[in-house]
Amino acid sequence: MQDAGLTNEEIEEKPKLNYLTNGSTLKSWLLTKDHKRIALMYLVSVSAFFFVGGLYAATIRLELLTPATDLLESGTYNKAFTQHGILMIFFFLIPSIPAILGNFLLPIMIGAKDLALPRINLLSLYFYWIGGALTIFALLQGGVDTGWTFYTPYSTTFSNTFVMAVGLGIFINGFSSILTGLNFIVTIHTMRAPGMTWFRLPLFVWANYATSLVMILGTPVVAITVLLLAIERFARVGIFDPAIGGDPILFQHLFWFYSHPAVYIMILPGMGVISELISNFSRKKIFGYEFIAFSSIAIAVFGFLVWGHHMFVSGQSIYAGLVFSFLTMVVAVPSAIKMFNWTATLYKGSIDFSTPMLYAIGFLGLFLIGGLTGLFLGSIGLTVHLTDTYFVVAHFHYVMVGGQVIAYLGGIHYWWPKMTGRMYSEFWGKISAMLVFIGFNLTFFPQFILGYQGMPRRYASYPEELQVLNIFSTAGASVLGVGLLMPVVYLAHSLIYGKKAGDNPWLLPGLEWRTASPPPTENFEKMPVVTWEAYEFGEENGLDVEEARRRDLATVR
Amino acid sequence: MQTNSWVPFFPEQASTFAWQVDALYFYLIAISVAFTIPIVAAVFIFGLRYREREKYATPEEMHGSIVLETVWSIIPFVISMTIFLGGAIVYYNQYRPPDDGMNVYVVGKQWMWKIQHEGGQREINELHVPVDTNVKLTMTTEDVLHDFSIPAFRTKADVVPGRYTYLWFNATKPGKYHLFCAEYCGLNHSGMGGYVYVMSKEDFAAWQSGNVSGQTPVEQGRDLFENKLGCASCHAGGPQQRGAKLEGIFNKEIKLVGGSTVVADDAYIRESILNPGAKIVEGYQPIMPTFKGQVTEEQLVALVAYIKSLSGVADTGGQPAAPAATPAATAPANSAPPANR
Amino acid sequence: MAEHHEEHQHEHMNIPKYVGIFVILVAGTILTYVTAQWDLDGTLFAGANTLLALLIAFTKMTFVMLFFMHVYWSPKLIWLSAVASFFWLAIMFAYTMQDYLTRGSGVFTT
Amino acid sequence: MSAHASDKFVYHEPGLQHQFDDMKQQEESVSIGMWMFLVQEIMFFGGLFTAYLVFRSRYPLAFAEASNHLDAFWGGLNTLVLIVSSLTMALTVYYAQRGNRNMQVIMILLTMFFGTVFLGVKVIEYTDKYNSGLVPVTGWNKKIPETAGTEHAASKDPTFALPLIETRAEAASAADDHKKHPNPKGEFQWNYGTHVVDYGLSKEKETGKPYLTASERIGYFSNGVFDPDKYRDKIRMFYYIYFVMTGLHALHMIVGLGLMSWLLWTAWRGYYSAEYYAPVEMSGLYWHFVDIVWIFLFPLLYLLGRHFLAGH
Ligand code: HEA
Ligand code: HEA
Ligand code: HEC
Ligand code: CUA
Ligand SMILES: [Cu+2]
Repeated sequence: MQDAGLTNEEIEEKPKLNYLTNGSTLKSWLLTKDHKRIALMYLVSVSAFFFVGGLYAATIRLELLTPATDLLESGTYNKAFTQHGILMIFFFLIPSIPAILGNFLLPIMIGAKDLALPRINLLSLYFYWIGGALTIFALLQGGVDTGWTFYTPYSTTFSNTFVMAVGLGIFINGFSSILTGLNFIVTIHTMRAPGMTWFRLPLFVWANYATSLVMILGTPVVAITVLLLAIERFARVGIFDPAIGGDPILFQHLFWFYSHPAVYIMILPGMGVISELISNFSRKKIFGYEFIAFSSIAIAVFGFLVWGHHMFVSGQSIYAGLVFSFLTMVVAVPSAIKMFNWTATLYKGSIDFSTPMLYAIGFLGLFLIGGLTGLFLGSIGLTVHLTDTYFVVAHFHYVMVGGQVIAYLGGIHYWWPKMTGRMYSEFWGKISAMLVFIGFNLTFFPQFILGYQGMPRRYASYPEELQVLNIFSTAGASVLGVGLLMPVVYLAHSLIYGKKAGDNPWLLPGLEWRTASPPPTENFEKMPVVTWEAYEFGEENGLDVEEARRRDLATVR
Repeated sequence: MQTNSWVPFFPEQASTFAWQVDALYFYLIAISVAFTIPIVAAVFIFGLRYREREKYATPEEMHGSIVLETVWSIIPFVISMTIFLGGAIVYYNQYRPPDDGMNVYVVGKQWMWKIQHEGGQREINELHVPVDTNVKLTMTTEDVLHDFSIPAFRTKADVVPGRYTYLWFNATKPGKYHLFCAEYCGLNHSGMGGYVYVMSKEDFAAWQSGNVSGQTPVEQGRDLFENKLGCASCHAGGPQQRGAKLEGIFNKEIKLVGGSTVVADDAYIRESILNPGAKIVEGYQPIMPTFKGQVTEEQLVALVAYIKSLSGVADTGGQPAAPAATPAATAPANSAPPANR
Repeated sequence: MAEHHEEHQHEHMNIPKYVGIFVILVAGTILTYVTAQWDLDGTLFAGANTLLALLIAFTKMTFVMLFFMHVYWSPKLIWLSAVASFFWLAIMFAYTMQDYLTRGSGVFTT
Repeated sequence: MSAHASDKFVYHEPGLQHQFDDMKQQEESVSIGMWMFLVQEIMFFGGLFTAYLVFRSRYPLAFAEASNHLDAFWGGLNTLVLIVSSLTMALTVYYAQRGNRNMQVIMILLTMFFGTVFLGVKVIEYTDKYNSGLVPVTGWNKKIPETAGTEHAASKDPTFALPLIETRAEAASAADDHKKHPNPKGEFQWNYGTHVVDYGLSKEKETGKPYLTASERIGYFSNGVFDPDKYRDKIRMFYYIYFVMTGLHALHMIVGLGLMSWLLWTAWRGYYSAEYYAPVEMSGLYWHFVDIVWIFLFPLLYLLGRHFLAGH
């Protein structure tokens, strides 16, 4: 099914129906059961949320340019970071890679016609939309100011904002996440093509499997927790209210029981993408496949044992703090294994520094810093000083933006030709990758220093001596903003003017590269039978190198 | 956060366990560097050395190595255990309160710290302590979670409604250090802070004895307003407050219910306190109780002085209050005059 | 993909067996009720009543899961997910309680 | 479902969806999917059980007291009702496996009947709580005007006198009691005295050893004196948890009944055969799960501290 050797014109000559052209009515999109269309609709909505969240980030940074509260009043500022956090986490980062790239690629990668439960998949998209709409509605009504963590009793009794509506939005959105996870697990268990054994699965699939475990085991807990929060707020009675003998810290336990594992929902898919990129762009089998696969599962499982590290100074028992600190150290080890394996994969490879690979390299550096500063925070004696300062803010932006967002961008670029059939501009891709990397570091590295100096997070105004570093940070954010806006432009541009990509522009062995770009609705012309290992670049994989070289000569110039 | 530290952008060490936390910090930085440099170097070197020479080349195959995998699982594990141990030891020191030492009681409240010493001295958003003395704080809050944080001492603890939490430190260096609220607590979270004054033992003794009458009228008024008379329960300035906003009203025209206006001068403020029903501000309910008979003349002077200071007007005897440039940030905390000793 | 499938599971269960399970469940309910009247907390140890009640409930649940829900004849994956979900519950209980049980004093209510 | 692609896949069994190769794959997928959903449900209720666990261990006596005023008769009856419905549900699957349409329909109807009985009993119980002022939300209880103390108002009061062994007398006296307690704003009421704590305190005196937990000592007492208001707060907390747990459970029952109605319709139309009965089986799994939740709720909510009543 390769189109190697075909020129643009030749490809044009034989218009086959693909998933994009197969039906063009609104209904054919809104009621589709095609995982690829659903993924595309996710792509559009998730990106929209990202840019709204990014706008909040921009206002946050502008306000912090000066120590006083001159751009925003503190009430407005509080809403800005709360809404930034909520939109970015629940409506952007958690669905980003699983719901877009996972949805699109997972069935193709394992050689299935669709996810096992396509209607559930569509339902999950609708949950996402309903939850999102409710949240946006609440934001338009006046927003919410509790911080994305909704700590009680501020959120139950004191805040005068739209906590219940947003809580309900997150509750509904939670079911979107649960259903996606459920679907992935079922699909990976039952829908693999003949010959696609567990240890031939691409690591992206393993990563999504691990992510799905967390989604199923964790998300319901946060759902019930925000529900309890909403009921308590509504009924003016409950279990979190210390005035009647309740315990505000129980809320934190329940919240972090989900929200710590959720940070692995936010990084595991990214790690999966990076495994794909590193291996494929070095044209080499990944180093220690099994270790990477199992470390994903280990992260997902052990991730459930460490939530108390967000509560070191919250008033939980000292003994519990020590236990959680210990386990936090343990959970760092699987990430370390991945780090080393990725680096080792580069050794003696044939490394192609295309745009996706630039992002992957960026990920290695940024996630390294983010993860290592996680160790700072996990070390209980040090966290007492660092918690609730900008050190934490910098840590989680390094792992979330430097990790998952970068991986997401890398993945989008990598699979863009598959999803749309068009190639984006490599030149602008590289420029924007550089801008993102530089802007990102300029924004968030100074925040580590600010944090160690003691600047508390969620502060609308801060002491004057801290201004210098904040100016750096804001400057960096504008570079970052520009870097992030550029892909929107050149990717959109490529949809119409982009070069036709061909089925396998990079000549890679994965199943997704063995069908048309864009793929047909049923994914494959005929059911594939897998006879090769993952990342098999040897003779066995049946890729024709000579053919591809000829194709390049014909199309590039 | 003071400037006289030995590394740029480094907070001052001013308590007995500051150096321990810093040592841990540098240990972790060392580990981070020790991992970052080889990894980044490897990525660079491999990147240059094995850069694609020929498109679609197929480099020779390589499989994982159990030995390597094991080694690089065990090394991080061992190192992370040292990090845990270091952290645990420091933490133990931070949270094991000493048996002796002076007790201070702290009550957090949206958005101020109310502090009471054993000797009865009260302070708001300020904490005066002697140097080289164990100080143990017993803390709680009237409303939401707060967090008492002193970066120069490298310590903090959440303050939880419905129970006491504790914090202790032993300050090593006289000076003035930031005090922050580090747990988000609503509107004025970033204004909920002040300073910790570490004084030599003699100065502290003097402060203790002299503090009783040491308040300026503005300070005294603020104390009345915020604590003794509870004006702040309605007038703290949040959006959900029942009472009118008092920042910046002095000498301004106030719209009253019924359409008339009045200029908010001393007399008006005084009348508002003694006979609040007389003139009702537009947009509010006539719920303010009268304080006639509850406040002495002296206190009235202080109250009026304080309310004027909220508009940036200095009054008799007080230091000039900070100009109220940004209304939202004019929590009393920010305009707190530094202690005179 | 799991080899085993419950295509022929109707050979495993018949109406008398179903009714038998049902009787066990009813008996369990009555037993729970009766034992709840005994003061085990006072005579044995604090929490003994609850422990017994939970043991019975657990047994009842096991019967429902194994036979009414056919877990007994189901593939390994189903066993695994049934067990795992309780394991995760246990994690949540245990790690939350380790805080509450070791927190010490300091609590008061206003 | 895209029609154009079907020509590549020769034969479609009825009920087979396009993404699957054969029925076996489809059934396996649906069954794993259902189980994953149940795992999710377990964690969902798990959050509530954690909350219950924490406060139950903090305020055991208040919880026992509160629980004693739930009616174990109705709770027990409902447990039995659910177990019967579980049996009929299991039999539904049994008959579906044998392609016996008539018995299938009958069993579904029976299941639905028992499900409805369960909900009916819940309505009775909730109404009782409403009348006795035990709903923890202010304003959601029966509003009893100040004049309720008079003969006339009391006789009109439709309080359910709960017919159960030990509690019966007490419920009756409680009903009398609360007639004397007007509740014009519909607030949470606690007019029943404090005998469980009294029991605990007497036990303490008797043995000289502490009986109350530290949290209880703080939670029920002000300055060393028993404070009924504070005690009432804990009881209110129990009722909050009770309503959230049983409310969510009832919601699941309602969803289950919806599922059953759909099953009834399809079974009636003869959709299921010995070859294809997965939807029946899956609905069964859901129904049994909801039953299991109740198996735990019954002892945890209704039966704790029963022995205080028995020994009383
Ligand atoms: C994608 C999201 C993500 C990820 C992956 C992580 C990963 C980690 N996080 Fe992070 N974290 C957040 C998102 C994330 N975090 C967020 C959002 C918050 C704040 C929430 C809020 O309060 O608003 C937070 C807060 C947070 C805290 C609480 C801070 C506080 O509020 O006081 C802690 C404390 O332990 C912590 C620790 C860790 C650790 C140990 C890891 C580990 O998993 C990291 C593992 C990786 C490595 C260790 C790097 C690679 C390893 C090597 C190169 C080898 C060397 C390793 C060793 C020697 C062990 N994080
Ligand atoms: C996925 C998660 C995610 C992502 C992607 C981001 C992205 C960014 N965040 Fe985010 N952030 C959080 C999650 C995330 N954040 C969370 C959870 C919190 C905690 C909230 C809480 O405390 O409750 C937080 C808090 C937080 C703070 C701390 C606020 C405080 O505590 O007071 C700051 C401050 O600098 C900040 C900045 C940024 C910046 C500059 C970006 C940038 O990366 C964003 C870049 C994107 C754009 C800029 C948008 C694209 C460009 C445009 C729309 C054009 C217009 C913009 C310009 C011209 C500049 N964030
Ligand atoms: C129960 C709430 C409440 C308390 C307590 C309270 N106030 Fe007020 N106050 C109000 C309300 C409501 C208004 C606006 C209506 C009015 O003018 O009476 C007001 C108005 C005022 C005004 C006029 C404001 C203007 O904008 O013109 C002043 C001055 C004032 N209060 C001072 C005080 C002082 C000083 C105290 C404490 C000694 C105090 N208040 C205590 C509720 C309160
Ligand atoms: Cu008080 Cu933040
Ligand atoms: Cu965490």
